[in-house]
Amino acid sequence: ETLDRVNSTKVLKVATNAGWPPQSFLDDSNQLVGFDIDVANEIAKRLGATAEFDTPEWGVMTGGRWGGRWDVAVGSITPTKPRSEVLDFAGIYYYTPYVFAVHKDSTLTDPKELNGKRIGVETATTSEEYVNRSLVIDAPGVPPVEYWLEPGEVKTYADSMLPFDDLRLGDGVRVDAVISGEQTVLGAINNGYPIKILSGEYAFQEPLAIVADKGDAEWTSKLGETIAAMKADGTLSQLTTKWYGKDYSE
Amino acid sequence: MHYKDNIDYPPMLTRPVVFVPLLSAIFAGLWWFQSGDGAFGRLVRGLAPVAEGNPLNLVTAACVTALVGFNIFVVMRLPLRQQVWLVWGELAALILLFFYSFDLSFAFIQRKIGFLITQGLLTTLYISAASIAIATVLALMGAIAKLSSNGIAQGIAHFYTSLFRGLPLLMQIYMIYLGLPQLGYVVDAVPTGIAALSLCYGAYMTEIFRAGIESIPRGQWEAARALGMRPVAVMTRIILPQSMRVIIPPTGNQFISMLKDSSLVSVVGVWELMYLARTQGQTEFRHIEMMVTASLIYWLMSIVLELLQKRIETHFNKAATR
Amino acid sequence: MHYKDNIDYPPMLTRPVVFVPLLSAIFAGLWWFQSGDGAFGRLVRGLAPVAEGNPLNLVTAACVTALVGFNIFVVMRLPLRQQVWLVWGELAALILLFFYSFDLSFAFIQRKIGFLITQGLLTTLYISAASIAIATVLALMGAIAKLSSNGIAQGIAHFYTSLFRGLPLLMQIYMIYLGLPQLGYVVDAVPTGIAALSLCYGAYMTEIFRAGIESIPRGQWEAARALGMRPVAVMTRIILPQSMRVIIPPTGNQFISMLKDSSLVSVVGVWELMYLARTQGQTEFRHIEMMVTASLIYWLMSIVLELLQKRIETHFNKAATR
Amino acid sequence: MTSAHAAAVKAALPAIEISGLNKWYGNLQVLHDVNLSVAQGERMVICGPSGSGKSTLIRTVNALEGFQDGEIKVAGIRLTRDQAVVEEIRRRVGMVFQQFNLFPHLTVLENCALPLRLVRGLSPAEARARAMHYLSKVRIPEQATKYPAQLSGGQQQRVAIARAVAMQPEVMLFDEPTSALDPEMVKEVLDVMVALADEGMTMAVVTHEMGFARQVADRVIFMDAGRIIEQGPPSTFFSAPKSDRTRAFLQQVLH
Amino acid sequence: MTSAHAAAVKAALPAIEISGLNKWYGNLQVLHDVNLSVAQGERMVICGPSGSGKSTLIRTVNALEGFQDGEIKVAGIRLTRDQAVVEEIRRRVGMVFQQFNLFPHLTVLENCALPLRLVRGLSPAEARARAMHYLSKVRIPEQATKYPAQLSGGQQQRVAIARAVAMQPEVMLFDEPTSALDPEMVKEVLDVMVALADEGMTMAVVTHEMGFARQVADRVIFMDAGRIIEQGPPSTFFSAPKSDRTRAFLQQVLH
Ligand SMILES: Nc1ncnc2c1ncn2[C@@H]1O[C@H](COP(=O)(O)OP(=O)(O)OP(=O)(O)O)[C@@H](O)[C@H]1O
Ligand SMILES: Nc1ncnc2c1ncn2[C@@H]1O[C@H](COP(=O)(O)OP(=O)(O)OP(=O)(O)O)[C@@H](O)[C@H]1O
Ligand SMILES: [Mg+2]
Ligand SMILES: [Mg+2]
Repeated sequence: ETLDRVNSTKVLKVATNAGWPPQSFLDDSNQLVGFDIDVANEIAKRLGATAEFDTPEWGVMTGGRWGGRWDVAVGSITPTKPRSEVLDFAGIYYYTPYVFAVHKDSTLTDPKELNGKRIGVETATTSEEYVNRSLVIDAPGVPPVEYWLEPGEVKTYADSMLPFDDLRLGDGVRVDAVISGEQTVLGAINNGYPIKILSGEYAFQEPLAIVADKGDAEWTSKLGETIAAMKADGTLSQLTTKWYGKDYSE
Repeated sequence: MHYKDNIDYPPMLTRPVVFVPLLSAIFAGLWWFQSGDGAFGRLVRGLAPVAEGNPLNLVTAACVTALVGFNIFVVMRLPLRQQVWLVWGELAALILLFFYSFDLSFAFIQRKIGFLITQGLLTTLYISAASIAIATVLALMGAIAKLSSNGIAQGIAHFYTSLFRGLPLLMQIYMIYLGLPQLGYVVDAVPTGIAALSLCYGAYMTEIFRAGIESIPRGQWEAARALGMRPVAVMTRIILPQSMRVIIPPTGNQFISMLKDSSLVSVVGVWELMYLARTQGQTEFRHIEMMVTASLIYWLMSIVLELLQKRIETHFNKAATR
Repeated sequence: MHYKDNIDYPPMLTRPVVFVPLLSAIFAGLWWFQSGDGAFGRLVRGLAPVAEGNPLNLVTAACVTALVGFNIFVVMRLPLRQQVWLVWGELAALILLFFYSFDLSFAFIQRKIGFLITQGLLTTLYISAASIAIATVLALMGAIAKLSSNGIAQGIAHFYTSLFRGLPLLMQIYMIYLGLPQLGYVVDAVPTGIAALSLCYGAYMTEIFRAGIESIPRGQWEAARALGMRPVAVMTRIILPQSMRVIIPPTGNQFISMLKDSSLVSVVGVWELMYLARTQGQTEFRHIEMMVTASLIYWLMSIVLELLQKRIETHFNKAATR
Repeated sequence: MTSAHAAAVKAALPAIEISGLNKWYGNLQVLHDVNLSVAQGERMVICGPSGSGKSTLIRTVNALEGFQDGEIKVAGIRLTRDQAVVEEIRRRVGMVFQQFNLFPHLTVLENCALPLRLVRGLSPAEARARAMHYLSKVRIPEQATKYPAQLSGGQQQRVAIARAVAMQPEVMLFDEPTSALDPEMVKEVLDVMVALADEGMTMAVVTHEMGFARQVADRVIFMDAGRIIEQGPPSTFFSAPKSDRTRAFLQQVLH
Repeated sequence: MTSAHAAAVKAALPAIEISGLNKWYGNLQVLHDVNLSVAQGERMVICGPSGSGKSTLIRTVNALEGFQDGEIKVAGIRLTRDQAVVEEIRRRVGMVFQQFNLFPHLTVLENCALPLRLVRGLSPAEARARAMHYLSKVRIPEQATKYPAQLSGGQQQRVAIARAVAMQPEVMLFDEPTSALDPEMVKEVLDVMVALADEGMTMAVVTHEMGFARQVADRVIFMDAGRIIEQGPPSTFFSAPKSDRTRAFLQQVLH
């Protein structure tokens, strides 16, 4: 049905975010731009339609039961087992490495030294599940997550910026380290936050998928084909390089 | 009726001028909005299979209208108190049915509700209760300062209500949690939450208390002062008890709304009810379940507050003026 | 003083019994909390370099205390109105200084503020104004229903206030935005927001209106009815105008708080002020800048509402009872 | 009482007819089997000790108080709890309250003019003119733009009288209309009332002004503890009271 | 007036001394150069037409109204805007208001007992006992547990009197204390007041009860338009009024 509608109206209704550089954000002329936006536009193009964007809250977007408001969500959503009960994952389109960020003055050099320290994470994200050892990624071809971290205390925030703000107060004032996506941490550093990434291995690699509402198998597989094609002809690799400076498509 | 008039108004809904247009409006509305495609339609189709299309809309509209009419007919035959409770109950049942229609996973709710209550509800209650107590004290001080003849006290009180009503509560939390450390004072999450909530609600309640105090006729103050009572005694024994009738309902509003605004302190990592509901729901993509559960818990809490409010109001109304 | 007493109370702060303990408390407090390490300390160190450690705390505390004392001394010499405004202004300056101390990037604010206002502020104002209007109508109907002798109307009104005060506003938005589609009716984001805000605030305001109406002595109703006036005329010409004195301050509260609660509609993707501030801030890790900017805009809006409230109050107070 | 007046009084239907009226507040019975008939154009004075039920009695006539038992008819209309009936009776019956019950948010002039506009359908200008006319009659035209809270007690009472009388009802109920007035003003206000009476208005006046009762009333009613103890024309009532209770009451009246 | 009483009146410091008092409401002058001295134990009656400034005058004595010009002394203490002075004067001066101003949220008994506890420091039992004593004096002990809204007008007025008198102040100001009372009750309340006067309490009574003025007052003051027009002992005041205005006023008094 969805496919028919997209074909007839030539409009692809996309749910995404507006505050996540470089995936999707408002540029200085207040237009939505970013990696997710480019991907969505590309998908629309390949379906012979134009993309129309809407920015519902994360919880609304990822809660399913869209009531036909959106055809697809291109919002860097991680495919996990419980999520697959309410949404259909059409395909993985890139991966994000997660890193440990510490204050500039921190004497720590190795992630392993974080055992017993206070770790800050944003609530209801894969980083929180990672520290709680409950992260189960439901995607083929992704290596299982290795858990070695034993945090002394986990501080959770219902806001993505607050962990960094607490870290910025000084080494060990409120937290010792923050787990977050590499791009987010680099963004913070670029904007003058006095923090650094602990070099060494990534905490884990997070696959990100394009999502459709549950129940329209034909549409999901059509989306899946489109993504596979975009991956195969290098479009995705080109787009990740454009926005992230690295090829995150593998 | 608050103002009894020694008139038995004919029950509105039994007058044809009222109920014919009312039921027609319901019927037309249902038809117009194609109720056949909605939940009512599905219900009707479930009960008596009908052909698709327009007739379904018609039948649905007719059924629902008839049901409403019959219900009014039955309710009107009861004494007043029972009418109120019955209508209340019917509507509550409808809402619960509405929630039920979301196709919720009760297993999931059952699994999580214990934690919601032991951790979330308790934190919410603890933070709200502390904030309510402090806010009331602040409000009383603020109101008296605003009505005083001391310019500095008035200035501070006006600034206080202006700032803390004007800034978003979230900003106040940030100011205390992130701003004070800039000045050299690090505050923990829970004290931050209580401080922000108290300051914010204290500002709102200052205005309520002020209006309540001002609503008492000047003669009361004069009589008490002329009898030789001290200003503080006049305030606490004569003016405030009388102004309670006016103060309590909007204060009840504030208490009820504080229950829910206390959820904002979760941004700094306090695990209160709403936060747990959201996170527990999000991790397993069951946030509708968790939202509904949390909402019902909030509703229960506010019903308790409402009943409390009613009792206190009755107490202060016992001598209502003639 | 609201209750004028024909007493010139000696200005509190010039009595030694008050100001000696007050200033001592400020001094002790500052010392105790090691103000030397904080912003004040930095300020003092900037002005006059002193040795590190305890003396700095002492000097800081002494300086600040002296400043406060001097300020009180100066302010007390002014007429009352000027006292109020001066104190207000000083405190506002302090708060702005506090915001300034966050080391904000004004270039960034300048770049974004235009869009915040043209898109965000307008949306916020539009949604709030629509909701305020609808909520007021709902509240009036609710209050009259609650005070009526009609059991069904009472039941519905009681249920309405109970449910919509009891459920978190977020849940109400979800119910309309996600729940109604389950029943077959898809509603857009902005109508959802307006509907939820109106219903929720209408419920709170119902209680305020009810209390206001009940606060008018029965004699007023009797006199108007005995003169032959119809119930509707009595309500609109006699009772409501008098109850405005009691209704306006808590209603002002609600309007001011609605400005900020309207930000909740951003969950369904409406780009109002707070949403834009948050997302714009996140994009460049300048969310403190955006929060402060948005907060100041909200504050300005509520100051406008406050002044409006004051004018309306003055209007209805012109005949204050003796 | 001129005999022509007396004849007119007899002729018509009674303006107020009360029979077998009983009223309780909780357990306290405040009206005991009251029977009373007031003829059209009659001037009736009700007196009696404080708390004897005088206010309660006249407040039942225009349905401001309910009652448990008995019957009241006003101009032949039986008072029920039906809305149309009550509205009709309230249009015909005016009342001056013991506590004045002025509208504090309206000026003196508006207090009088608003009901004229809303109930009698006068234009704003007509209403103001008629209001001013009656304010002049009670000697406070110069207070017209003040608010009730800015008036002295006696001035407030006069506004209350002007407001009720300006409605030109068939029946007027006065509840101690001169209590806050000085003797001089009492005289003037009573003169206004007499003028009304001469226009044929029926009046029931609760008052302690025995002078007024003696000079103007067609009939005096004495109440005690919720009962009508004695009634009669002032001539016989004052000179030859039948009951001991009345005699005791009248003896206490200071001169 | 017994001559012993008159001697006592003369002996002491004046209880109230008012000189050169002027008061305006906005542009309206309501008190014109009022000079008045009330001796200790004196019983003074103030009368005059409605709106002449009687209430305003006695309300200035215990600082309920401010004034722009002049001087007031109570028991030798000069009334200033100083807190201690005002509190002291209010402890010595009691007042019965024209509008009663009962506390609607307290029962009749509590209305009387609460100020006794808070101001006179009586124990709850003592306060209740004394309150009941004065409620009996005004003949409403049986209404003690009711709320003011449940009383008739006259009953409310008697509560107001009991409440003020129970405080046993040195000076009592009465503002039309019998306006809502029937003649019988007027007599009783006036008897209570006379008993107080005989105990040496100074009284200033605004009243239209010329009978009371004649029988009990040591002096009668006549006010008009904010001025004291005439004053004197009742004997000469009533029989030989000096000014035309007074004469006109007294002529209107109905008998
Ligand atoms: N707040 C006020 N503003 C303006 N004028 C006022 C105010 N209070 C009283 N007045 C005026 O002052 C005058 C004197 O009032 P006051 O109450 O002293 O009269 P009074 O002699 O007690 O009359 P009454 O016997 O009717 O009680 C009146 O003309 C009244 O209208
Ligand atoms: N709401 C009430 N509840 C209980 N008792 C009441 C109520 N209202 C009046 N009463 C009692 O009813 C009796 C009659 O009251 P009413 O006001 O009719 O007296 P009245 O004759 O008008 O007296 P007055 O001359 O003092 O005004 C009084 O004893 C009073 O205490
Ligand atoms: Mg009465
Ligand atoms: Mg007066």
